[in-house]
Amino acid sequence: MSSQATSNQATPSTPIVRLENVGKQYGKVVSLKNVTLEIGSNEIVGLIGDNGAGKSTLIKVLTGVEPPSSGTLYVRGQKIDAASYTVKEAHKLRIETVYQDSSLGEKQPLWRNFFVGRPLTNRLGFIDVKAEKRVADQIMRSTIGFRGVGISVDTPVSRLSGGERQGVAIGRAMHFDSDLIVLDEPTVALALKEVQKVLDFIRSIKAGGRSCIYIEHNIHHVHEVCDRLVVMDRGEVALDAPTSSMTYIELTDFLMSLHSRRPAAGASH
Amino acid sequence: MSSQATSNQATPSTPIVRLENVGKQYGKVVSLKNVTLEIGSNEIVGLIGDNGAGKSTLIKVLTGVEPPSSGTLYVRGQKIDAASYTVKEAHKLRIETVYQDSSLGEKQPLWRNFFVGRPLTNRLGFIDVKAEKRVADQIMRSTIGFRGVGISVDTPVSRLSGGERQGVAIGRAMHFDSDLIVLDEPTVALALKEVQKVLDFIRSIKAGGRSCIYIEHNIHHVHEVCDRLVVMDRGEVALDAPTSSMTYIELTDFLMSLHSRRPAAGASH
Amino acid sequence: QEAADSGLTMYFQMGGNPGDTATLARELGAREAARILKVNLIEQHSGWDPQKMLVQASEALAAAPDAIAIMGHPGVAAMTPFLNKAKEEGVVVVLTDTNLPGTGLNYFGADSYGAGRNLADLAVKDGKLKAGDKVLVYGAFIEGAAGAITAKGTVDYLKENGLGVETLQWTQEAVLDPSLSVPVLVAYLESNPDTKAILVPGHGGVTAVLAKVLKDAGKKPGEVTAAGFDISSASIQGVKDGYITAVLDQQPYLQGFYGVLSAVLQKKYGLGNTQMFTSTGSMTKDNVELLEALVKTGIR
Amino acid sequence: MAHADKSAPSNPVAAFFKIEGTAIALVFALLVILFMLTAPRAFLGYRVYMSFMANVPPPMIIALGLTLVVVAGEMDLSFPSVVAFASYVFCILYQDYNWTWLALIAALATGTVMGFINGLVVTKLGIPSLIATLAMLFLWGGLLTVISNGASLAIPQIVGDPIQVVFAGRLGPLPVQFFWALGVAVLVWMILNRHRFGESLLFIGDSLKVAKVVGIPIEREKIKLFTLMGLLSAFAGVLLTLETTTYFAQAGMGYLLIVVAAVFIGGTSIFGGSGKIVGTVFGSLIVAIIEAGLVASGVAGFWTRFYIGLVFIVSVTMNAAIEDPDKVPLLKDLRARVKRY
Amino acid sequence: MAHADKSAPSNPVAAFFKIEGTAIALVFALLVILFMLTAPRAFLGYRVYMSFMANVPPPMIIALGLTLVVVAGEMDLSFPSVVAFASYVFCILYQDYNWTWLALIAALATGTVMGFINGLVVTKLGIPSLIATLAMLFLWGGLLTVISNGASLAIPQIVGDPIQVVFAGRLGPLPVQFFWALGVAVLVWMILNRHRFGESLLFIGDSLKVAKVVGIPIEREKIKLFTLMGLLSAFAGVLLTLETTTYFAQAGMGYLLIVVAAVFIGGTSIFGGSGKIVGTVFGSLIVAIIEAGLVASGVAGFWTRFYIGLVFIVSVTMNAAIEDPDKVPLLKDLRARVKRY
Ligand SMILES: Nc1ncnc2c1ncn2[C@@H]1O[C@H](COP(=O)(O)OP(=O)(O)OP(=O)(O)O)[C@@H](O)[C@H]1O
Ligand SMILES: Nc1ncnc2c1ncn2[C@@H]1O[C@H](COP(=O)(O)OP(=O)(O)OP(=O)(O)O)[C@@H](O)[C@H]1O
Ligand SMILES: [Mg+2]
Ligand SMILES: [Mg+2]
Repeated sequence: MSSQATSNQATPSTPIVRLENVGKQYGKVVSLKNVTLEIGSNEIVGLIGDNGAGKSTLIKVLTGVEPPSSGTLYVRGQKIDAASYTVKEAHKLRIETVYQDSSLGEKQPLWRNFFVGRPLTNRLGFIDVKAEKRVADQIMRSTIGFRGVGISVDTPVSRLSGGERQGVAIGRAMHFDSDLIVLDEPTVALALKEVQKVLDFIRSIKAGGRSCIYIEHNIHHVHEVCDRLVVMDRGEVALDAPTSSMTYIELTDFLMSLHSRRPAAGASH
Repeated sequence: MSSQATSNQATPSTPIVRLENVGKQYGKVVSLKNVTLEIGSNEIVGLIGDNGAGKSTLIKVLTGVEPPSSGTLYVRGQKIDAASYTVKEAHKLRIETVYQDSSLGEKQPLWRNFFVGRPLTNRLGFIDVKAEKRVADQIMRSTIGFRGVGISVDTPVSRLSGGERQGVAIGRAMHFDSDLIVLDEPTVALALKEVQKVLDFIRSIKAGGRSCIYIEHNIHHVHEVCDRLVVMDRGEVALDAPTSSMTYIELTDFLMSLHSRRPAAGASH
Repeated sequence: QEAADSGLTMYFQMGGNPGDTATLARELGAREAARILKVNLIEQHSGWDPQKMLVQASEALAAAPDAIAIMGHPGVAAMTPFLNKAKEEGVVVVLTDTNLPGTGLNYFGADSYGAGRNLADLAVKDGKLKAGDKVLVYGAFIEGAAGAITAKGTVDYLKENGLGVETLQWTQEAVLDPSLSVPVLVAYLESNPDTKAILVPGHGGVTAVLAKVLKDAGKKPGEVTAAGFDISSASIQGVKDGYITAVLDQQPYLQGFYGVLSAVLQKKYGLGNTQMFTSTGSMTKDNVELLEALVKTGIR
Repeated sequence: MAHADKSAPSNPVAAFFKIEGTAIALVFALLVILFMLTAPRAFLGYRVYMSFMANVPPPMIIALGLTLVVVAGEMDLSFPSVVAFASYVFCILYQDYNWTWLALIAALATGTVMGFINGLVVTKLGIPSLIATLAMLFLWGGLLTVISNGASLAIPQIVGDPIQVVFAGRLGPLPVQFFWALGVAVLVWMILNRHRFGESLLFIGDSLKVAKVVGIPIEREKIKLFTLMGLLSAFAGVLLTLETTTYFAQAGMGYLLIVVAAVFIGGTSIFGGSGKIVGTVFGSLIVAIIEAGLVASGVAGFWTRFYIGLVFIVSVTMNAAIEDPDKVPLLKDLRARVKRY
Repeated sequence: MAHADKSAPSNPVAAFFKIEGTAIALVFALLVILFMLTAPRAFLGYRVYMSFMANVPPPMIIALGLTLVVVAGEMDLSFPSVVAFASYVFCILYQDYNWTWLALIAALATGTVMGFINGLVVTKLGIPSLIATLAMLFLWGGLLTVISNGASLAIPQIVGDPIQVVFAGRLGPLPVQFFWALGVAVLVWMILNRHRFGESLLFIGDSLKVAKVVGIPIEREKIKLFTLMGLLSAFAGVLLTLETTTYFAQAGMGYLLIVVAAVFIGGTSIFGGSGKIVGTVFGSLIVAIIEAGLVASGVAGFWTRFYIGLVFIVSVTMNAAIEDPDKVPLLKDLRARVKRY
């Protein structure tokens, strides 16, 4: 089904990441099936599809949260050893992610959540708390959403509203400037103005010559900012095409028609 | 600031719920300030506002999750004792809620999550597991989103995708047919088609003569299905008006202008 | 010669935990006898829990051995059903450490009650205590607990002789880690400066820290009489330094050794109804040097 | 929507071991077989098993109660004192006042009230249950020594009394109390898996926030939970007394580590939100059999504790590995590596 | 965006008790004052305090380590055996081979290796740490008996040796080991609150899922954690040996409940994700002082244990109430009711 079955290692700039026949199985459940996909440099790829289509799973495999059950992963042309590939490794390879499920420590203050995994430390590993707080405060006030007096960088995450949490996660991604930024439904729970900021951020990624994978159910937004669209359906890539090849209406129709074209295989269980 | 300062107990049909000067404070943080609001019978009220405006807090007070710090709560004209008001109480008063933070037990199977708090039991309190599974399965397949073979009613919630979880929460609200249904960002994480189903559901609430509070950041959706709009800003009600009194554009402009009109009070802390 | 080729199987209740101070010598004695007499020795440990002693006795019986050595902590009433069954099945039962009066079983151990009295007697004589002097007895006063009978003996003797007795129940934690009792006893001595003696009926570890207690409480050697049980390296030092007046010894090695021996003799030749108090001796300044060597080997 | 993989072999053996308790039952069976080989004299006879069946019920019943407590994300360390208290009340009323069934009721009531008070301390004072019940262990234990003056009691005359026959008699060679314990196990299983109370516990243990939001009366359910735990501990205390016909002041203290071990060897997660009743039943049996088995196998005295530890670790690991090899990271790594090369 | 309420009185007393450890320090101070009143002879003198300072360090150091373990949502019950093992290694090397500083290093290394192995068992076999370390408690304990042949050792000759002076000597009347314990407390505080390792532990205890997703090497950090716990337990064992100049086979076993109590009285949550180092320091002191205080106050024999339980409950409740009265549901209800009527 994937439209990119042939390898294109011949292209001048090697893609940032490349998945080759990646499958992921949880026990009996197959979440990804033979996915081949690559993200080139300086492109914004929209990843869309039904609930449970496997989008988040794909991201998890890509960023080292879950090992794939089969297939291979390349980052900048280098084959990655699945056994030793972790989120830390992905960070080193300059891949930054905002996950769909909360990735914030509920009981920890905001500033820790901002820098966890990559704290500002001295040579002995002691954290420069002041610097971390300062930077976190700056980002939170200047970019995503905290203007009020109720919240400070010392507030534990459990006390934040849904949107405020999402703001922290995105602020983090904005700060650690990376080559590939993966956003899994980043605008969820955000108010109008903040959503605009996220879209602006995505545009700035493009402008900065970096790449982004953007997962979103709001087709409108996707169509607005993405260069390329990848539609997932039941663990497979159903479409992989440049945004310019489809109008918003065509895309919507394609998505709506997906299941009538491909009836659910064997609902009996 | 609230446009409903005067009591309107004189109206022929008593409102389903009425908040009077309700305040809510978490330590030093004031999340709600003197909120007076009522929800009449058979109306769909859209609750909008910035991140951290206090929408979810309002819902929590209304549905017995958190006691208010001050003010009074009436359900169908009856004053409610804050000390003994709980979610169970709210259920009895026929108020049903989909909360913004997950309200699903991660390790529990889907069918338990569906009926928890209100299981189908015999006189001794033993649960009719078969009946619960059957009903849960039916709802999940016929209304919100499970068509695949990967998931059954025995699947624990921790294995569901983000959208699938939201589906369970909404399915639950659909099943326990109540007089007032409160939806706190119900379309979050849902795919295109499922969002439509939620909007249809809200319309069916109206058609069925019941009421609904609908919190949503997508102004488009709110404007589409709501009878009345309530805008919250920093814990207060900034606007309470019928939808018909404002166009979509006017509403957006109003929201955008909120903060320039009311500069953040004392950012120093 | 015949007895040496016994080939008997014997379950043996050793008491606390494998290798702990109050248990070790009994284990070594029993093993030594088992080696000589070719007995298949099976060791049980109860952590001094009378409940567990009962359970283990019934488990031992279930395995149908030739002989079983038990301890008397659970008391006659609780042990009777077991004893009856053992008799029915012709299993030899031997008692060590704590007696079950009236059962007529082979018994090897101290006369616990008498040993307690003995301790008090030694303390009174060596410490030159007079009627009216305040004496602290730090021990077990809960029936069925290890050392309870001994403690009773000590208290009774002191009362009979008109001394002022104060009792202090030791905690489970202090029994395991005697250093925990140091601040408690120091606090007691500070609060009761008129205390003339501290007696510890039945615990080697606590006896061993007595010197430390007195030092921490600012007492000079001999200022407060201290006496206890079970010779150990530390209590030897205490005696040498003059802090500890006397240490009684139960010679549990003998309990183990004779326990096995008597079982063999009874099984083979029907020689029963032996009762033996394994020691009435004590360690004082006079014989401390002599005992020191033996202690290091774990035999005393 | 995900697919069920048609090609994945739906292994019937693997499926069998997904049934609650089958894996741990296998571990137990292997252990028994091992001891049959190493200590045939004891383990090929039936009497050793009768001895277990007589002595396992009290700790097993407590462990069943504790499983529910752990499911709710709580702990109870006060049970030894409750066991002793109930045992004392039963003994003294039987001995001094000739009560029989009433003594039983009084003992159970005592435990129930103690559990209820534990529940109040945990919920009303908001003290975490681990430290609260540790404190109550001391408090109740101290109170009991004061009341009983540290004395032990013996009631040998109770043998043959109907109450003793019903609760601790013998059906042929079979100790009746074992059937009571199994009865409690069935009941507790039903409560956890089929009753609304059990469902409340599952959600409370899963997440307090969720439990609150779905309308579970958390405080009340927790009080009920500790009360039930008190009742079960008291019942265990009475069974213990009926079997040994004695009350010891330290009764129950020896159960502390054993019961905790039984629950967790049974596979119940310490993090709450799920519990394995069948696992606890076999966990109790495993804990009981290990020491006796090692001793009977002639393991030299000093080594016993070492092997107990080892068998614990092997049992828990095997239980997990039989259910799903991927639960054991070592095996998972190995499998992944084998697959790769 | 929420407002900070201008009218809310920013109570300086309340603010003071929000500082880590002030509330529990107050509880401790109240306890000392109480005992000064009930047992003036003992508690107005300095000797009792010197005795505490000499004997508290070992359990306090273990409790500090255990606090880190609990922060990470884990448990370690194997420390008594590690204490004993280190104590044995130190004693035997000192006595038989005349090692001094090397004996110290060997003892610490032993504990470190034991902790490392505990960590491997927990992470590689995936056994929940509570049951894994309970098993290791037996396993290590058994191994030690085998190796030591059960003997106890005494090294009175060590008094005056530089190593004894440095670790367990007296500065005037002040026991040096207390300063070592305080040093460890500072170090552990720094690790937890200022070091990246501590941050990892906080997130691991908060949510394993989150820890994984933010790139914390969970397995490695856990192994480091148990290794550190082993090292600290071993250090405690050496201090104990230097103070008592003896080794007993059961050394450390008495610390099991005490150390657990100290950590939780200190206010560290059993649910992981946060820990109070200062709380643990005072928790250890409170646990140590209670019994001595009661005994010196002349509390009659069997009541001691009852009061220990009671003081535990009162301390924990007071600690919570001083920090924030709303943490105690009973007080919260009362306040709400008073407000209403
Ligand atoms: N840990 C797991 N165990 C078992 N099944 C899982 C697990 N995680 C995900 N799945 C299943 O894999 C499928 C894909 O899930 P995934 O989260 O990738 O979907 P998604 O495309 O991100 O959906 P959504 O838009 O709802 O977030 C789902 O059907 C889900 O039930
Ligand atoms: N438990 C709590 N403790 C302290 N502050 C809280 C707590 N819950 C909420 N708040 C604060 O109250 C304010 C209002 O939160 P609320 O969740 O009601 O916002 P919201 O309008 O639902 O926002 P969003 O659109 O982001 O969901 C926020 O600033 C939040 O930080
Ligand atoms: Mg997703
Ligand atoms: Mg909200």
